[in-house]
Amino acid sequence: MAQRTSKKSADPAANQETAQVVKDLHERMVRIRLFETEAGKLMEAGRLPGFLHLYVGQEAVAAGVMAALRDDDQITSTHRGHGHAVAKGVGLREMYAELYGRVTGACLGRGGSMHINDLTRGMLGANGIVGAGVPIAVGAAFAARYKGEDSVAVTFFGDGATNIGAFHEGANMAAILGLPVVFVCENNGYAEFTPQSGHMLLTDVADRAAAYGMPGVIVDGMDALAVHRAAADAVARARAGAGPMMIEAKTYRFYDHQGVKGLRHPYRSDEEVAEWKARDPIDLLEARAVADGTATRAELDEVWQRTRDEVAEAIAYAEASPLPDPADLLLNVYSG
Amino acid sequence: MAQRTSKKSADPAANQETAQVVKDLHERMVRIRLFETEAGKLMEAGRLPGFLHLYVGQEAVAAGVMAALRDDDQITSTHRGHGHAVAKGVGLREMYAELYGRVTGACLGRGGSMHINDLTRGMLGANGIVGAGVPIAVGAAFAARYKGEDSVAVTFFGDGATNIGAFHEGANMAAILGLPVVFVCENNGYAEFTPQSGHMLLTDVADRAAAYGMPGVIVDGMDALAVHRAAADAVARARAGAGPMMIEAKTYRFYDHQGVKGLRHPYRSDEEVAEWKARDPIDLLEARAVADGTATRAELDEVWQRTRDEVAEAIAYAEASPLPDPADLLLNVYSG
Amino acid sequence: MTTITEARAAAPDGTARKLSYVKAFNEGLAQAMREDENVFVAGEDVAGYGGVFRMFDNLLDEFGPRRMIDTPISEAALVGLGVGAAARGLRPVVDLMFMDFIGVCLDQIVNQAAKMKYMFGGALSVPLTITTASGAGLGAAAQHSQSLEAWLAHVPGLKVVMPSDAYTAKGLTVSAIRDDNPVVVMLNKVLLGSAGEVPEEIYGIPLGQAHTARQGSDVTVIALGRMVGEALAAADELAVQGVEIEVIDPRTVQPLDTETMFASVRRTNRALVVHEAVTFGGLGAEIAAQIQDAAFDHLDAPVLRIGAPFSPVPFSPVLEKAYVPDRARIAEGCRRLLERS
Amino acid sequence: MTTITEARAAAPDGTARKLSYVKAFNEGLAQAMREDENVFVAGEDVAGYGGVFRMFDNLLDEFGPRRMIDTPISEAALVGLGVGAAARGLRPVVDLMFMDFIGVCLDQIVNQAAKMKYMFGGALSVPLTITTASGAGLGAAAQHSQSLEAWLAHVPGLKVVMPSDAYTAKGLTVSAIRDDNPVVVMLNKVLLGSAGEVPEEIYGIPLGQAHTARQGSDVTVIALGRMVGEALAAADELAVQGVEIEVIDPRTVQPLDTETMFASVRRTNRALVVHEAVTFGGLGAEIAAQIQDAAFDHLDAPVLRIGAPFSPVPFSPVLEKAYVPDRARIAEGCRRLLERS
Ligand SMILES: Cc1ncc(C[n+]2csc(CCOP(=O)(O)OP(=O)(O)O)c2C)c(N)n1
Ligand SMILES: Cc1ncc(C[n+]2csc(CCOP(=O)(O)OP(=O)(O)O)c2C)c(N)n1
Ligand SMILES: [Mg+2]
Ligand SMILES: [Mg+2]
Repeated sequence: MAQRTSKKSADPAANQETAQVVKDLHERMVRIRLFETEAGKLMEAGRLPGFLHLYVGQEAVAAGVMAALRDDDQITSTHRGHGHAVAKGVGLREMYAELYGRVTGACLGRGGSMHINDLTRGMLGANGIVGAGVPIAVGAAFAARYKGEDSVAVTFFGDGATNIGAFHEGANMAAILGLPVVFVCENNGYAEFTPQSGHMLLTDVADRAAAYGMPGVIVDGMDALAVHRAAADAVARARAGAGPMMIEAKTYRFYDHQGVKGLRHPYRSDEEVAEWKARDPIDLLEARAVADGTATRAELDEVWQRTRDEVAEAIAYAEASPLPDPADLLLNVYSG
Repeated sequence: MAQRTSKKSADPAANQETAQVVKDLHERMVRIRLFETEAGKLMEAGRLPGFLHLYVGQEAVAAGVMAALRDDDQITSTHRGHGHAVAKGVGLREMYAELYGRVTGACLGRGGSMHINDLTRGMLGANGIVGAGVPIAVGAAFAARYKGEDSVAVTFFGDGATNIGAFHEGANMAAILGLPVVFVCENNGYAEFTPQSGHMLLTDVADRAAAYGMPGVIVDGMDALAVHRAAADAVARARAGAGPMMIEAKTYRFYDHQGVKGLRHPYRSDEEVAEWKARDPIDLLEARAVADGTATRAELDEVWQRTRDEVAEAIAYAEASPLPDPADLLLNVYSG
Repeated sequence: MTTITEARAAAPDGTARKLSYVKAFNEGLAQAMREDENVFVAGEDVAGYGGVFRMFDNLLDEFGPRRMIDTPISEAALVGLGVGAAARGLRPVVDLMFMDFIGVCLDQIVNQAAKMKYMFGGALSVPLTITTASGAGLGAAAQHSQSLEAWLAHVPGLKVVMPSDAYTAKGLTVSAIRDDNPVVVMLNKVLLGSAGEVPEEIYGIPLGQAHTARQGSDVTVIALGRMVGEALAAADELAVQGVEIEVIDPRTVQPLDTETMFASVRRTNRALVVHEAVTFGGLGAEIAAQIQDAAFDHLDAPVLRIGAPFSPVPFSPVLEKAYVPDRARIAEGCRRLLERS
Repeated sequence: MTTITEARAAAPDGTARKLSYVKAFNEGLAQAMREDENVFVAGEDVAGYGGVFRMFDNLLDEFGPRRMIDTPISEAALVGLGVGAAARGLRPVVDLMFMDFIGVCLDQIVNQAAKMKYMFGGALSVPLTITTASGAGLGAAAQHSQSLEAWLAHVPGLKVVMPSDAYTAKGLTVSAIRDDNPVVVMLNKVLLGSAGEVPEEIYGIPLGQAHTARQGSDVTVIALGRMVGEALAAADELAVQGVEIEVIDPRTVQPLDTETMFASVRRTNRALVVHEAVTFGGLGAEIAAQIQDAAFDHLDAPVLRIGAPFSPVPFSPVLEKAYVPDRARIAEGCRRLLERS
C-alpha cells in the first residue's frame, strides 16, 4: 500500500520549513491563479481561440513540485499544463501571447494552450494526448543519465491518464532502466466528467506504483508544503540514482474540465465543490504563513498586487503582438 | 502481495481430484506435446512456411485452464497459441492444414500459425501482436454478460506481454466493468530472449493484479492439477459475477522462442533448461497418477499411442489437402 | 439503389424538418439502437455526459447503462472491447472522440478489427462501428484537428464514411451500424451545429455509393466531408460567372464509388479533388490516380488536387484559415482548370 | 549532391567489397555510432540478442550496455523514450522490429515526434531514427508482412526511407541518423540476406534524392524498396525484347524527389509505379497524381500502378506469391503501357 505522507504537514518538523520556501510556493501559486483566472475571463469574453483547461485549484501541486526542481530538471505536462509552465518559470508574456495565437507566443502561435513549452526552463511541453508526456519524460531522464548529468525528469498526469497504455509502459520503462523520473499523479477525482470510481477500482492511484516495483506516496495536494516535501524527497532520491517513484497528490479542479463553467450535466455536486474550495491551496498556505509568522498579510498582498500587474502587462503585451504571417505556414515543419 | 496457490498441490485435498480430471488433463497435455513436437520436426525439415512458436513445456497451463472451461467459454491467445487451441478442442487436422497453408486449414490457409481460431470451440484466435488478445477477451466477456449468458472469457499472455499498454488497459477495463474475464499470465521467464529480470522489476507478475483492484494468484505452471484448481476457482468466481482475476502460472518453454532450436546467443544456461525439464509437466502428472493409482502406465501409454496415431493422420490429411486457389485472393476481406 | 434520393424526395416540400448534423447523427444512432438490441455504445463520457460533442445526448436516459457505457481513457482497450464484442455477435459503436487519438489504438483497428475475418478464414464478421470527430477549423491545433481518412482507406477490411451534412450524418451512421464490417464514421467538428433536412424515419445510405450533390458540365469537383459544402458554395459563386461545376460527394471513401466520378469526368473533361487532409498522400492522390487512368482520353487538364499544405495543423486562427481549403481555393482551382486549353 | 555516385565509383573495379543488406545496415549504424557519441540504440532484444533479424549483431560488444539498450515490450514507451531523448539532444535509434507493430505506438511517432518541432514553435529538433522491417514474402502473414510507408509519408514532419539494396541500406541509415528530423528506415525483410557492393568507409545518401538505377527510353518505372530489384530484373527481360525501361529508385519517399521522375517521364512518355503495399491509397497514387499533373502533355498512356490487391497479406505461400508484385507483373505492365498508342 502506498505510504500516506500528507499527515506530515501537521507534525512539528513542518515548522522548520524556511520562510523562503513558503514564499517561493506562495508566489508560484499566486502566479498560476492569476494567470488562469484572467485567461478564463478572456476565454469567456470570446477573446481566446481554441481550448482552455484551467488548472485553478491544483496550484499546490505544480508549485510544490517545481520548487523542488532546478532549471535543468525537465518536466512533461498535459492538456492542463499552464500551472506547470508558470511554476517552471515560463514567461507569462509568451504564454498569453500563445493563447492569443500571436507570433510572439511560446510556440510562435503554432501550438496554443496544449503545446506551451520552454526548453530553456526544462519545460518539455504540454501535450494534447493523454499520457503521451509520460514516456517523453522517461526519454529526457535517459538523456540526462546518458550525458552524465544529474538532472531529473518529472512527468505530470491525471488520475484518468493512469488508465492509458503509455502511462503503464512509461512507468515500467523508467523502473527497469532505473531512470531518474518522478511520476506525479494529480488526482483531481475526475477524468473529464467521469469520477475516479467510474474509471478505476482503486482508491489510491499511488497503489499502481507497486506494479512497477517503485515506491508510491500519497500527499495532500492542497497543501503546498506537503507536496514540496514529498517532491523534494522523490527528486533527491532520483537524483541520487535510486530510480523512479510516484507521488499521488489528491487535489481538485475548481473550474470545469474545459472552459470556464460546466455546460450541462452537473457531474459534481455543489457540496463537493464547496468542500474542496474551502481547502483552497493558496488560502491554506497564506493562513498558515500568517499564523506561523512566516509572512505578513501585507507581504502576501504585495505578491498578489505585483503579480496582478505582471499579468495585466503580459496580457497587454500579447494583445499588442502581431499575428503570425500566413506566408510562414511551413515554418518549422522540418529542421535544416 | 499475490497469493501463492501452488503449495496447495501438496495438501491432502489434492488427493480428492477425480481420476476423470487427471485423465482429462493428461490427454490434453499429450495432445499438445505431440502436436508440437511433430510440428517442430516438420519445421526443421523445411516443410512448414512461416513462423512457429512452440508451446512445449507449458502444457500444464493450457490443459489446466481449458479443463475448467465449457465450450461456450471464450479464449484469446497469443503468438504461442497452438497449446491453447489444441486444449480448447480445435481439430488437429485443421491446425496442421493451416500450418501447411492448405485450404482445409483452420483459416483456409490465410492465417497460419498465429491466427488459428475456432469459433465453434470458443477459440477466438491466436494473435501476432503481443497483448492484442487481452482487450478482445474483455469484449467477448462483455458480450456474454450483455446477452445474459454465463460464459466467461479467458485471455492468455506471457510475462513480456504484461509490459504493453493493451494489457494494462484491458485489465483495468475488465475490472471497472466487472466483467467475467480470467487473466492467465504464462510466465515462462522470458520475453523472446530477454529474461523477466530484464523487462520488469517484479518477481511475481501476479502482483500487477492489485493495480486494477483484482485478485492475483500464483500457481506452479508445471503442475496441471494446481493450475486446474486455480483456474476452476477463478472461472467459478467470474461466472458468478464477482469480476475478473489474474492467475500467474510459473512455467518454462522447452524450445526456443521461435523455431526449434536456438540460433546463436545462449540466453538461457544449460543448467536452467535442465532444471525445468526435470519438472516436465507431463512426467509430473504421470508419475503422480501412477503413484496415486489414478491411472496405470498402460492407460497412459495408450493415450500416447492413440494421440500419436491421430497426429500422424492429421499430418497426412494436411499434406493431402489442396492449396488455396490464388483466384480466391480476395475471399473474406469483407463480409456481405 | 435509389433509397437516398427517394428518402429525400419523401420530405414534403417546404415542411421538411431540419436538424443539426450532430442531432441527425444522434437520431440515427438512437433509431439503430431501437432497431437492433445488439447495438451498444462505449466510449469516454458518452453515457453520463452525452459525449463532449453532444453526440450521445439523451441516449443514457433512453437506453440505460447496459447499452451506454462510459469507459476509462483506454482507447486500445475500448476498440478491443468492440472487436471482441463484435466477434461475439454484438454490434458495438465505439467512440474515439477526436480522430487524432487513433494513434493510440490503431493496432486494434487495423491489425485486429480489419483483418480478423480474413485471417480467420471467414469464420466471423466484425460488425463494429467507430465514431470520431475529425477536421480543423476550431483552433484545436495539431493534435485535435486532423483528417486521417487516407490511413484508414488504405486498410483492406475497413470501411470509412465521411458525412458531409446532416442528412448523410444520419443515413451513413445507420448504414455503418447495419453493416457487417468495421466501419469508421468520421464526423466533422465544424459541421456539428449546421442544420439540414433530415427525414424522421430511420434510413440508411448505401455504403460505397457516391452522390452527385450538384450537376454541372464544366468541371467535376470531388469533395470529401466538410469540403462538399465549400464546393457547393464555390459552385454558386462560379455559376454567377457562367461556370457550371458538378459536385460529387463520395460519402464513403472506402469502398470508393469511382464509377460515378469517371462518368462525370468523361462529360466535364476536368476534375478537381478537394479534402481537408494534407495533399501529399491524401485520398485526392488515389482519386486523381484512378481518374487519370480511367478517363485518360477525356481529360483536358490534369486532375487538380486541393488539400492542406504539408504541415501540422497550426493553432493561430489566422494560420488555420490559410491552412484549410475553402470555397475560394476551390473556385480558383476550377478557374485554373478551365484556363488549360 | 554527387556523393552517392562518387562513393560508388570510389570502389576499385572488380575488387568491390560485397556485404549483405543487413550487414550493410549494421555497418552503417556502427559507423554512425562511432562518429557521434550521442547515438544510441534501444529496442526489444537489440542488445543481448543482436536483434531478431541480426540487425544489431556485435554492437553490444563494441558499444556496451550504455549505448545498446534492451527494452520491455512497450513500443509506445520505446518511441517516447526516443522522442524525449532526442528532444534533449541525443540521436536515438529506436527499433520496432516488425513495421506491423507501428499501430501500438503511432501516436508517439505521428503526434509527438513528427509534430513537436512545429507545435513548439521551432524550439527544438527531434533527431530520432526509427528502424523497422517491412514487407511480405516470408510466410509471416497479415500481422507481420505489411508495408505501411503510405501512412508515414502522409505525415508532415516525418521522413521515410526505403533502402532497396545493401548500398542504400547503409547510406540511407547513416543519413537518417545524421538528419535532425525523425526518420523512419524501412528495411525489407526479404532483402536482408541479399549481397551488394558496399564501400567500407562511412557514407550518407542524401535524403530526398532519387536514384536512376537503370536508364532507358521506353517506360519509366518508379519502384519502392524491394521492388527496385524486381524492376531491374524486368528490365533485363524486356531488354532482350528490345524494350528499354528506366528504373527510378526514390530511396526516400518523404521527402519525395519528383523532379527526377518528371524529367524521366517527359522523355519516356510512359510511367509505371510499383510497390509492395496495397495499391489503393498507396504511394503509387501520390506519384501517379503528381506525374499526371507535371507531365500531362507528355504522357502517351495513363500512369500505371502495380501494388498488392486489396486484402490483408495472406499466409499460404501460394497466395502470398500471387499477392506480392514481382518482375513478371512489372514486365507485363510495361508491355501494356507500350501497347497504348
Ligand atoms: C488519448 C486521449 N484520449 C482522450 C483524450 C481526451 N481527454 C482530454 S483530457 C481527458 C481527461 C483526462 O483526465 P485526467 O488524466 O484525470 O486529467 P484532468 O483533466 O483531470 O487534469 C480526456 C479524456 C485525449 N486528449 N487523449
Ligand atoms: C506489439 C508487439 N511487439 C513485439 C512483438 C514481437 N514479439 C513476439 S513474441 C514476443 C515476446 C513475447 O514474450 P511473452 O509475452 O513473455 O510471451 P512468450 O513468447 O514468452 O510466450 C515479442 C517481443 C509483437 N509480436 N508484438
Ligand atoms: Mg483528473
Ligand atoms: Mg514469456
